[in-house]
Amino acid sequence: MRYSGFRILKEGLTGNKGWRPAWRDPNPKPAYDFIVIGGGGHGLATAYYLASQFGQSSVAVLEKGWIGGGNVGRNTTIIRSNYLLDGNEPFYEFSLKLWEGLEQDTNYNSMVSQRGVFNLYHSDGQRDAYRRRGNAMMLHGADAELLDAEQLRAECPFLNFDNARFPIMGALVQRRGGTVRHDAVAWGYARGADALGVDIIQNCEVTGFRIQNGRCTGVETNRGFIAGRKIGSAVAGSSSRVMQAAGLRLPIESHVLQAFVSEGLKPIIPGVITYGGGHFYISQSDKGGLVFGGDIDGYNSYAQRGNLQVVEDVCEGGMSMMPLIGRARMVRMWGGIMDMSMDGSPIIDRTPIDGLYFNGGWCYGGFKATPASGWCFAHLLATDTPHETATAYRMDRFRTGHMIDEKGSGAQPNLH
Amino acid sequence: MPRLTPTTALGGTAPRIDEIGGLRITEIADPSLAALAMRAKKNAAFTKAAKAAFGANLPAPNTAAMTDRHAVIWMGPDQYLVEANSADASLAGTLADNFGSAASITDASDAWVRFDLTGSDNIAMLERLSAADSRSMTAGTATRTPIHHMACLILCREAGASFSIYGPRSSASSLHHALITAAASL
Amino acid sequence: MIIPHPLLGPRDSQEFVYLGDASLINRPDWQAGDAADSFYEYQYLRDNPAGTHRELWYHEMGDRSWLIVTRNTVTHEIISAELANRQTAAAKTKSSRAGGRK
Amino acid sequence: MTQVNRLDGGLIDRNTPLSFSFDGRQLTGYAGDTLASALVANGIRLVGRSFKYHRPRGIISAGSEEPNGLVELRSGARREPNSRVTMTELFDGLDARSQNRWPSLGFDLMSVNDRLSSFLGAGFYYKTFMWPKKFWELVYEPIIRRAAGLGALSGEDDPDVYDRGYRHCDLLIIGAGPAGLMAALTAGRAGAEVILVDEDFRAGGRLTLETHDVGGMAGCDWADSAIAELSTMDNVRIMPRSTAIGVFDHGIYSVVERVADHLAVPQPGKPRQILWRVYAKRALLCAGATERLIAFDNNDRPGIMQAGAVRGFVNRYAAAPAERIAIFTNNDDGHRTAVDLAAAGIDVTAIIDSRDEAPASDVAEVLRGSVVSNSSGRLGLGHVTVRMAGGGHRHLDCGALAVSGGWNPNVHLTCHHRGRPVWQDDIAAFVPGDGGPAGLAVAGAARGIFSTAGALADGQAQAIAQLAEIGITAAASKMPEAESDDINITPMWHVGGTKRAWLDQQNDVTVKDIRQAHQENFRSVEHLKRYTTLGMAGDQGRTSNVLGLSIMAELTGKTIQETGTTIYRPPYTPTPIGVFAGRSTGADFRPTRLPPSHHWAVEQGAVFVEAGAWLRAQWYPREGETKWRQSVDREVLATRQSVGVCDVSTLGKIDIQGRGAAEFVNFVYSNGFATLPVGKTRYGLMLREDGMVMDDGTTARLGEDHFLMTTTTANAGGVYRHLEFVRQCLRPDLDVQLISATDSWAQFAVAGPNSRAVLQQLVDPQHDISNEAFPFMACGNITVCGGLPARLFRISFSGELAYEIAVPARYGDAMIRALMTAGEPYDITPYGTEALGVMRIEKGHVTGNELNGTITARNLGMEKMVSKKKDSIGAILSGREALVAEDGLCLVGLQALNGTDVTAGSHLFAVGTPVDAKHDQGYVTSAAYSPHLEASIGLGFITNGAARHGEIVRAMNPLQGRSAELKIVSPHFIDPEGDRLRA
Repeated sequence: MRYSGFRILKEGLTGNKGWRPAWRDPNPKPAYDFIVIGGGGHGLATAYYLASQFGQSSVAVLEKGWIGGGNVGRNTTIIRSNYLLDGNEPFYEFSLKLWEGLEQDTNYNSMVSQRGVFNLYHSDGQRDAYRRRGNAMMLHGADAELLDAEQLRAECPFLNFDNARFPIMGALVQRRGGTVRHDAVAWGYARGADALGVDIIQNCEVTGFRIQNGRCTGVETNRGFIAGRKIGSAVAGSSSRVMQAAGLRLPIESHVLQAFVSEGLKPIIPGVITYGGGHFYISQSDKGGLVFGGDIDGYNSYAQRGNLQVVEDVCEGGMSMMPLIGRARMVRMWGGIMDMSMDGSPIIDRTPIDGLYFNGGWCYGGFKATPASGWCFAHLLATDTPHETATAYRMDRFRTGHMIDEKGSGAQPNLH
Repeated sequence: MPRLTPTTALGGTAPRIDEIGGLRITEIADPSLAALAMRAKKNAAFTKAAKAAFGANLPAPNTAAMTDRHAVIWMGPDQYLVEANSADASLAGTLADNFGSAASITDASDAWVRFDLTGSDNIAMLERLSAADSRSMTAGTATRTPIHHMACLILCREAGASFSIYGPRSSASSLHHALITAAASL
Repeated sequence: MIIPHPLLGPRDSQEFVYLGDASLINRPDWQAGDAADSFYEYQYLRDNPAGTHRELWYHEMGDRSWLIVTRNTVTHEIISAELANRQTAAAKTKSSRAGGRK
Repeated sequence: MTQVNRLDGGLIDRNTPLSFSFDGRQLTGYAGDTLASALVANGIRLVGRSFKYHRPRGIISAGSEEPNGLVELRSGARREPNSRVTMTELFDGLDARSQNRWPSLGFDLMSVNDRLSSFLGAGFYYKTFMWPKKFWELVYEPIIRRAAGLGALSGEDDPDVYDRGYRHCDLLIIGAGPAGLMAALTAGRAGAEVILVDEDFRAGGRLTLETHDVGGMAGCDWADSAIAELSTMDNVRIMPRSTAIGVFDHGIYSVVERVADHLAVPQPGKPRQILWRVYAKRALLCAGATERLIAFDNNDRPGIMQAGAVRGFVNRYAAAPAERIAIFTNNDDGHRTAVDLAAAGIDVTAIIDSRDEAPASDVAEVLRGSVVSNSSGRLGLGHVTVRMAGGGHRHLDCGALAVSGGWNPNVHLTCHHRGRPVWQDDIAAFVPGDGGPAGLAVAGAARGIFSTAGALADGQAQAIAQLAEIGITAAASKMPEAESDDINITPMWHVGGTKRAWLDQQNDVTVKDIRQAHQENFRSVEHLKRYTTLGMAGDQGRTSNVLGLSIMAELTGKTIQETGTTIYRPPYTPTPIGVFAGRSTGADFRPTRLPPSHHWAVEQGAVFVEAGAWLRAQWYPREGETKWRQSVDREVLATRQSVGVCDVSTLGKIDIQGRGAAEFVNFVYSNGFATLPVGKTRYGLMLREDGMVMDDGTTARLGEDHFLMTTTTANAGGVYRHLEFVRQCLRPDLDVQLISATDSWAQFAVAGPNSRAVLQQLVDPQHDISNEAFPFMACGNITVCGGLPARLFRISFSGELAYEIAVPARYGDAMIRALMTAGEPYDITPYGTEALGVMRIEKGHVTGNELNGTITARNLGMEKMVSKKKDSIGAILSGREALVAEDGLCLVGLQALNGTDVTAGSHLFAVGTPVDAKHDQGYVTSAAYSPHLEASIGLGFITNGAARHGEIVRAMNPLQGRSAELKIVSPHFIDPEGDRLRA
């Protein structure tokens, strides 16, 4: 069923009786060519591109709960490609380009809104670092602008220019950055993949791998064994748990990242704004809620909830950056499990086990990566070679010293 | 050659005193302090020297040993902050003599700013500043705790009535601001 | 969270700085033949369990102790907290008795 | 001025009339009113518009769950959008306006959406607005955004302040209804430290809204007497106007106290609200229950309310929602409303009871087995249609409909750790399940014990049980007598119909939306919520979720328990962002550290810069200097030509003592320190274990067992933590003691050819600081100005002959003045961080710009400083293949040619190569104008840089449309041989 304004009109006039399920709920088949573990954004995107770009029809997505229930459904919806390092920037720019055509591609309005991403700077040193980053972005073909304080004030007059502990001196801006309706990304990919014959199997938890002679031949699940020619894990947040079943230890820790939303308010914030003097970023959803967040809590956690001190820290940053939000009321805080890698960058690679592939370590940048992650993982699964924009995301890079450390924080995941 | 005149941590020549509501916040101009740390495997000598120097046993965690001449404050495992009750520029030197090779001594007189807090509302004020349970503190309770992101020390001198707040000397102005703001917000 | 400090009693975790897995106290032998591998594993690979986790917390705003806290990463329940240096010293004695690490 | 619906009685103070305005209408209420009750008393039913369809909205509750009665409160910078009228205490001069309507509440053009509702069902926006591609940002989204949102922020900075507070207790009791009060009495009498919080301004919970007796007196009087007794106990703290909004790990509760929301403006200096962090050994949730509505066609008309709220307005506030009120119920509680209304003289039209076995009523006709199937009326209820038991319909005239669909225990806080509630059939509601937060028990209606007697007894029993767990014995006391009626519910979720029946009135989610979600396979509760927005309103579904779940359960053929719930998250009620920030905002966001010369620098008119936590002098402008470069150039030249002075107290200083101090320092630095002689200082390079440079600085050996390490200003805290990690976790075998000495010392760099001459005037004569006696890198304890203990270091960041002199911090102010006086003959010049930066670039010293966490010693050209002969942090991993590659980045000096400038953040390219990422060879880290060389210079990293001195490269800065031609040179622009240092 193709979605369109005409379809809405037609259904509306006939009692909305004709809407079909956005995806089927099939029972698992005994075997597939490709099994993608994890029905989150990355897993669903992987399946979608396996089908749409690599012509694969025997594909299953196994989801232990409900699709889109992981980080794709609990993030702050930001997309951008404002990265510094060669290992990252082409990948995220590829992703941004895919976002720009996603809705037409999947026939699903995920409200890709390129309202701009502003990263504030507060010192000469920060400005110099942003200049280096902005230049790197442009050298990779992305867009970037460096605003001084007066230029920034013209666009965001509500920022605290006059009484800040760390003065707001300007911003690095990416106009093509913005936000996307997060749940719709999962649903759009799921619907698109389903239409191309992918089996999306919910409430199907992988409990183990069948590995024979160094080769993975399938997965054990709570719904029985399912054989697969190639098996890819895309379960960020649970990567260590799942891969442990295959006997692998990862350069990853799981941490909680909290996010917050206010009641619906009339439009007041233009794009995405990130504070450089503390831990705070904010945007306003189309529904009017202020969506904001800050840093991870900082301790290993699988709890999907955080603690008060980070809530306070985030709001301190917010009030310091833009005191006009003081009387806006927060209605909800929540947490997601982040796959924090040892250099802050992801892994899309084969594992030492034949037939088993890994996609994870997204830290808290996974949402914006969804399309490219899916595409590149599909590329790897289908061709056994990395996509040209994801060649640096090797699992062995820590052994060889090829870290991709945007922040320069070193091997401490909670600092990335 | 000029003689140098000290300033207080707040930068004045005389200590600052604020009276707000039922509270009195007094900057202590020139505390005499020394950091005292036991050297490894010197427990016996250290304990003995402490007894001789202070006339009291070393304090347990969360407490200070209060004597006529000193307050010996537990700061960390085998680490103490010694406060002389009256100005004593030679405190660190004297302790070094007393403890010999049993301890590492560092003059800490200039590491801290100290504010004394007296009055009826001090519990109400402290509970706006610190997570420490000031309501249950007895004389000689000493707790290191953050106040407005500053690493501070609260020493109870008289339960519910008299407290000293130590903070990093370079942050004296911010700490003072936090104290008088809290006092005014009660 | 509240960390049950072995010396100071319950203290708000806000006073602490978190480092990570307590295995970081087991620094490999720099002279061993496989030092490059063992340092790589020491520095980069983690068990990252969903469940009981031994981890390092530093009492930055308190007594500057490093603690090893045993905590459940799913429920956040804390099972124990000990001074890290006692643990380290004990581990070192043990490993030297066992003839050192390989 | 007439309060048309005001009755006699109630808990309001008729001696204190209060005037207020709503949408510009001047109205009057009384002290003790909420804005909701005052509006009801004034006969105002229409208070807002819904989110999507802009349907007229009226108040449905009397409590914090209110989804509809949202207004913009106050004006100017204090405007508060989405304020719940039920939680707003009336004060004199209160100004409220309806929101989300244009041009007026009564005539809202956006209500055209309501006519188009067939096309605006669940998730319609996911299916359209995709063509043409550009139109989303240009056309569709701006329209949607303008239409969305409810109230508007003022756009001005919040003028109020917020506080934080911390309290400890044995037992935190959340809710001062019958269960909470009885628990507090029990625990208080036992001597436990008790904190009792309640979101209302008057204690009693439902008792304030009911008429039945407790202990032989009116329920509200019993509540007052309980509060009176509790107020005499030092161990009990009562916090009215305080909402427990969240449960965090290990017994940490956040409680928001609304200190001044019942005043027009907070008192000067005092907070509007306080965020209390309560550390509770045990807690008892006595949060009561929320009445739910029943879905039927057009059940969202203003005037259709919770039955308990209707009688609450009548009983507590003497405010009648209407003259004629019908009741629609599926349980006995609805009948209680009828009794109270009749007692207040209100005409109860009928009791429509869906149960065939409904009890009789003395006060009104009971329509058994009947349901309300529709409503009508413009902008408010006029009639309801009743579908009678035997078929057929009846139309009833009524201005309000009191609906009781049963009660949902307020389990929310028990779910804050992701515990799930469980379904209890006899009350047809979710009650707390296992997996709630440790230490949190539940009592009374919050766990489904709805009668007053039951709640009182449970409050006591739970308090005793909780205290027993922490070793406090509390005695049971005689229970006051109270009603103990069952509610006898027969579930009835929705009345079938052909129109829309509302579930979530704020977000406009109807039964049809649930059906459509089911049809499109959004069947999991989380999909349902996200697709339809059910339960995503400000009440987090308190008034809507169970209804929605029951309908999904019907559609899927599952039970409600199997269908499950979404997760309640903090905060329990919407909470201003400001209160979470407390006082840590604006200039007080973080504390400021001031170096010892700060006050003196202020006198000099210095310009200051934030350097991490510190505020440092950036430069010292002199009269006639209009551009910063003039000042900085002058400061640099003066220092290089004669002498300059700079406060460097901000550098981290760590005192390291012990028999193992030398081995310790040798372990944490990559270069050797074991052999450093006493009285000498050495540059140290500190690596992280991954081989990257962590920090650098000079470390002095003051004694055999005594070192003083300096760190960069930015890394002082991190390095200290690292050293403690090494001391306690890696090398507990060493005898080492650490203490931070950063704040203890005022330290000044005195630099330039005349620095010795200046210092010699201050250093006591017994200390020889001549070049011979005190050569480059010497250090020592000395005295100055007649016996003041000081430390002197012969170290130089500027590249000149230089010293750093340290005195106890309290003498810092005097010392800078003494230095300035002593330096007068040499025209001594104070310099700030900018000149410091220029001189360190000229000398090729690296700082945070270069040490960005991805740089190895090898990148700095210092690979020889990573000793392979000893064990040190970072040595092993710095040898990984990618980190020792021949074509790695290498620190170089850069000098601009042809009138161009070096710009930090530019990328470096070989001449003749394309400007793209593939040919990127490095980047500029630091740049400065060197007045000494009269050239724009900088530092940077470029591949294979050491071998490229002399090569000309291009520095590209496309971000700002600039490029430059740079010559690669040695990073040591000044005195590469170090002759000046040693002069």
